[in-house]
Amino acid sequence: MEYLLLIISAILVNNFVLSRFLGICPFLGVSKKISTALGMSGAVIFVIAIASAVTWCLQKYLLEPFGLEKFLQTLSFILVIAALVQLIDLVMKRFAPPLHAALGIFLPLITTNCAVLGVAVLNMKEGYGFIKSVLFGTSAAVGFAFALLIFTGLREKIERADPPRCFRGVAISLVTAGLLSLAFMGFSGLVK
Amino acid sequence: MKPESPSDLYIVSSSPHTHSGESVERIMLDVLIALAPAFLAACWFFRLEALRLTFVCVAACLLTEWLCRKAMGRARAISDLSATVTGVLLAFNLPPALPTWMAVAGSVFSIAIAKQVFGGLGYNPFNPALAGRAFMLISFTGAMTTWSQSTWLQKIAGAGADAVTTATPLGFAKEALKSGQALPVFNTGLLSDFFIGNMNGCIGETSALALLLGAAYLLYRKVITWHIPAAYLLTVLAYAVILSLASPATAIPPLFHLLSGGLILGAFFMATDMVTTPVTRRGMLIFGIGCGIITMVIRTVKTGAYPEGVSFAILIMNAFTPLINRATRNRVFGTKK
Amino acid sequence: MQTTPSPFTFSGGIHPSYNKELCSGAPIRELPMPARLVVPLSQHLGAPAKPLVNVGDTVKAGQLIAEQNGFISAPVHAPAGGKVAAIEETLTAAGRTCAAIVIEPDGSQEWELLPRIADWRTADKKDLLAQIGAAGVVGMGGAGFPTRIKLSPPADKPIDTVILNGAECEPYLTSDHRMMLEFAREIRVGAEIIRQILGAKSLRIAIEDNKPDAIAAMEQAFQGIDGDVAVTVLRTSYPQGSEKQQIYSVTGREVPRGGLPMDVGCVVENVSTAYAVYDAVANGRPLVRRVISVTGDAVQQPSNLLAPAGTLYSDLVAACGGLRGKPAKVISGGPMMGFTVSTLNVPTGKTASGLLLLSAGKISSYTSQACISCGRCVDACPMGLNPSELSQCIEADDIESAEQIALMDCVECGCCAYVCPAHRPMVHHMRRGKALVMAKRSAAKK
Amino acid sequence: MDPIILQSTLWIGGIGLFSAVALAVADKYLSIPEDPRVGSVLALLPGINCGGCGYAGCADYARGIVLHGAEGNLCAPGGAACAHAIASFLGVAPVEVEKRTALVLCCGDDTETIRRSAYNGINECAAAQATAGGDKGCTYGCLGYGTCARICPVSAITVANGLARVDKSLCIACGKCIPACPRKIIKFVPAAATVHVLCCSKDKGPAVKKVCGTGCIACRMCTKVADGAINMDGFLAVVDYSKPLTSEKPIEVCPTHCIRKA
Repeated sequence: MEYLLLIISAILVNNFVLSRFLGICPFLGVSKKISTALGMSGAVIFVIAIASAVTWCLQKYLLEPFGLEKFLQTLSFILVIAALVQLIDLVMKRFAPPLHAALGIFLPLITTNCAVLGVAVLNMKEGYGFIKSVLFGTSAAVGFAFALLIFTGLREKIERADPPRCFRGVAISLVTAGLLSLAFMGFSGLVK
Repeated sequence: MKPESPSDLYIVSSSPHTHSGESVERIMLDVLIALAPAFLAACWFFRLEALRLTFVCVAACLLTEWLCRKAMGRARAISDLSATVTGVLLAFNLPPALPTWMAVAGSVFSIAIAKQVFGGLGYNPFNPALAGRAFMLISFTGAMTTWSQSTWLQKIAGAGADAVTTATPLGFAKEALKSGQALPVFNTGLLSDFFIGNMNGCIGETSALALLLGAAYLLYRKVITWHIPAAYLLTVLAYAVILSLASPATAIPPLFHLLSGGLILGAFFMATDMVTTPVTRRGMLIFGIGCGIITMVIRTVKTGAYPEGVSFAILIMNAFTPLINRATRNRVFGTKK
Repeated sequence: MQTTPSPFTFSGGIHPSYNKELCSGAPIRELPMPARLVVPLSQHLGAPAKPLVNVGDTVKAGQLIAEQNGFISAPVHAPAGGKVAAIEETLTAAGRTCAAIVIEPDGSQEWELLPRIADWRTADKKDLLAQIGAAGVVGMGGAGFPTRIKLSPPADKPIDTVILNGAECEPYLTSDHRMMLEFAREIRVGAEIIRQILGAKSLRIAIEDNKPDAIAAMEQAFQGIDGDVAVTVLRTSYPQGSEKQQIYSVTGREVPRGGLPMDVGCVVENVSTAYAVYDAVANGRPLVRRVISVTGDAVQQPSNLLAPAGTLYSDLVAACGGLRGKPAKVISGGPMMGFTVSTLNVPTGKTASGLLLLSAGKISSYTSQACISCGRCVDACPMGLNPSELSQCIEADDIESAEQIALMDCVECGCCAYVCPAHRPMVHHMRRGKALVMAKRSAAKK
Repeated sequence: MDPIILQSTLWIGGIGLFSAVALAVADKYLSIPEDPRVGSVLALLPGINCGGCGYAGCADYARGIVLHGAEGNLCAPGGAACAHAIASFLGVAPVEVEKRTALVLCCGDDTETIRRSAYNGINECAAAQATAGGDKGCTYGCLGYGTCARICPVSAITVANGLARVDKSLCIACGKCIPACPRKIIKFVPAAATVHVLCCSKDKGPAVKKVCGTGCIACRMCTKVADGAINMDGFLAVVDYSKPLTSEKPIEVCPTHCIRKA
């Protein structure tokens, strides 16, 4: 039950994009087509799940024993995540070139996706154990994918809309994201 | 020098050359006609407050629409009556004592942000009236949840219940749920009060009777189909029945769920807004079921911030509409069954 | 021989006001020979015919004046005896230009006919097909596909059912209706010839239930016929006359996507085509004239006229007592799928079943309003498409997405535009989208 | 030194070194080589992805040049400078490019021409053309619904008064407008040429006069003063751009003013 609540909380109530406002860059960047959104979602879930595990180990077995977690956490997390994304980039380029071509520059963007670092840091802050960390990370990523997918659907609709010139492009996307976030306020308080 | 042109030119266009005669204006007019009974009921129960809010919202919506179109340099807008419908629906979703300026702010948000920035009617992904209400609920939480005195609670809570008489039935139920108190008994007399509309709530949502009259008209005129309202109401009913079977002591009676809050108004008038809901019959059913589940989750989960979830449920399902449309395409003739 | 209601009903469709009473009671009248016939060389689907006569030649009625040019093509014959006055470009009803042979009839009644095949029951299939081809018979329901080709499907596509299309689901038009009433016996013979050529087991005569007199006439005409023959009464609903929908209504079979009726063992022929087949085989007369309904509220006396191919629309209108008031739209064909023309100076052809003149009060105009996603077009589309989404994709020049959601399956029946409360030019969008897809495909081929 | 600083440095350095080695190993076994020249050529292209060269964007064209031996002078926006740069990079002799511009060969705007029907449909030329052959009285001239203007990547085409015009100074000669025009009246002309016959009507004079006040009526006046640079193609005067024509005489003699400077 506790795990279930954790999952629901991460996906719906405290959605990374819609209520924590993390990972906005890929959220706006890769939401033009369902196919690329799905690819990005897969990549993010994969990266975050692995990053949660790796950063947890890093924290527990390297930083904490040596008392470095206070000031080296962010630095080392970023370093590890960056290396990890590069690795995935290479693997994808080799084994899934169409996906790699579709994700284009957005794959390296995961490196700087604050959602990844956010998950890692939140895991430590909440003091989750290994399983919980990975679970939370994965659900947060699923929440990101969920929001990304909904938003892509909307985005396809508003791509065909006819906003005034000054609102075209990113502006109207941000307005839509805001309204989406407004709608998801309805879930507030359901789970802590 | 320009040659002389023939005196009368034939119109050339693509086929077909005949039309059913339906128009957007007519659809909006039908919605307004269908909202009339609820408006009369609102005027009866809330007197001048209902008149004031409806007038203010409609006027503000029309003015905003006109200004937006003007600013964008685009033609025709207010004559399609869609802004009027938005104004009426928004007003119907407001508590009676709400200050005028807040109603104006909500109307401006509805029309300007939720509709015209997308290019106007047809392009908006979210129901403008509901987006406006959600915006107000979050911005003016206090005012949006302050209800005038009503006698309905005294019937169940006794004369000494002054402290809680300023709540909607759902708000009351949620408080009871949170504090773990047993719910008072809802007798049939009370439910008939609910049905007629003699309870606290937003001005247009209280009278199920008047709303159902209007809904019948919309169904008769084929402006809406039964799919979304039926799926929505039946899901709520089923959810409520399951809850009351699971824990008979604390659950709210299913009929109470159906008749209280904005459910009837939402199911027939907001969840059926054409622009923001799916186009296929199967999609409509999914939409209705989704609305029902989200509504009940928001209403019945103890820790939830809001006692009523209709607006949020429909807004959230609005967001799913493009995906539902995509997932429920009809089978193309000549492809595998 | 029996009469049965159609066992199946296609999904979607609409019920427009039919207005058939304007001329359904008007018997077929032969048009007085016009002073000038502009005979287009492209009255069929496929390559235009190649002219065989020169300006100044004298031709007899029925004489071959332009020969079939390629496999998918059809010959053109002189509709009347007279002098070839010119060979020039003309505007066709469909809005294209094509070469036409202008004949000035001299009033001679002498016909140059093909040799008759009186004993067609014993005749060889090849000879019958050759006769039909030589007579220039094409599908008279609208598309004008050469009948010769339609009646010779490849051996691996056996035909078990011939459907005689007498649905005439287009509002206003009554030419097929009158044909069924006045030429029932001839249509029966034509149908029997078609059945014999195809070796089909079953023959169905499909008629909408709003034409009880035509049903009765066909029942009577087909009395005593051998084999599995039935009049199938269709529910009145547009587009029952559309090939794919009709096959489904009659047999319950769905023509596969991108396929042809022969893929499900069916051939659909219009009743007027059956008459033309009869005329070609039994009388040796090539297809040079047809019945055309001249109707609408902007013509004095709506009529069904037997007019030679190449008659100008202005002559047809004159034969109906002229215009009544000012027509806002002149439509070649019916109101659902017909083409508007910009002038009455346009010739008829083998496929034109109607000329519709409507005043401003009877037509609707299109707007550029946004789609309000009411979903009525989705319910109305007989092909199961989502016209709302399609039109929006095309409007946004997103042709790729439109193609993905089955744009090319659209049959342009017009149901979506008919029901659209925003008065969007749906069919126009579809046509534009299809043209763009075709352009893209042919570019990709290169 | 505070041991913590040393420790931190070592740790971060260690993690970095480990990652670096892992990545290097992965790169060795996983990466796919790409011809580095593609990137270099891509850098020489303008990068506006107009597709005028016939390839799907600049990157595709760069690949075409390097890997499939495509000509280096296909980029119209880049012009001669770009062609030279690519040629010198690849070490081949540059192929000369003549600067061209698109031109709408029609000058019959709404004040000069009539319509033959009242068009009610989508605001797009091909769609209008497909509806009863277009609503313009002249069956050759510009319909004025602006399909070319919408497709132009640099907004060099504007439609005013029912007639499209190309702004020579903006045109990058990408050629997108040419197939977009359903009446095929947009053509490439040398950018240096100044005198043009702005009419495409092959109809005889009287037929032209019935629908347009400024169409070519085949009077042949221009051919007499153009030193062979204007010839008749049936009933239409056509400029032969391979011959020099700088004299403005044809403009002066044309009675319907369809020969204009552009």
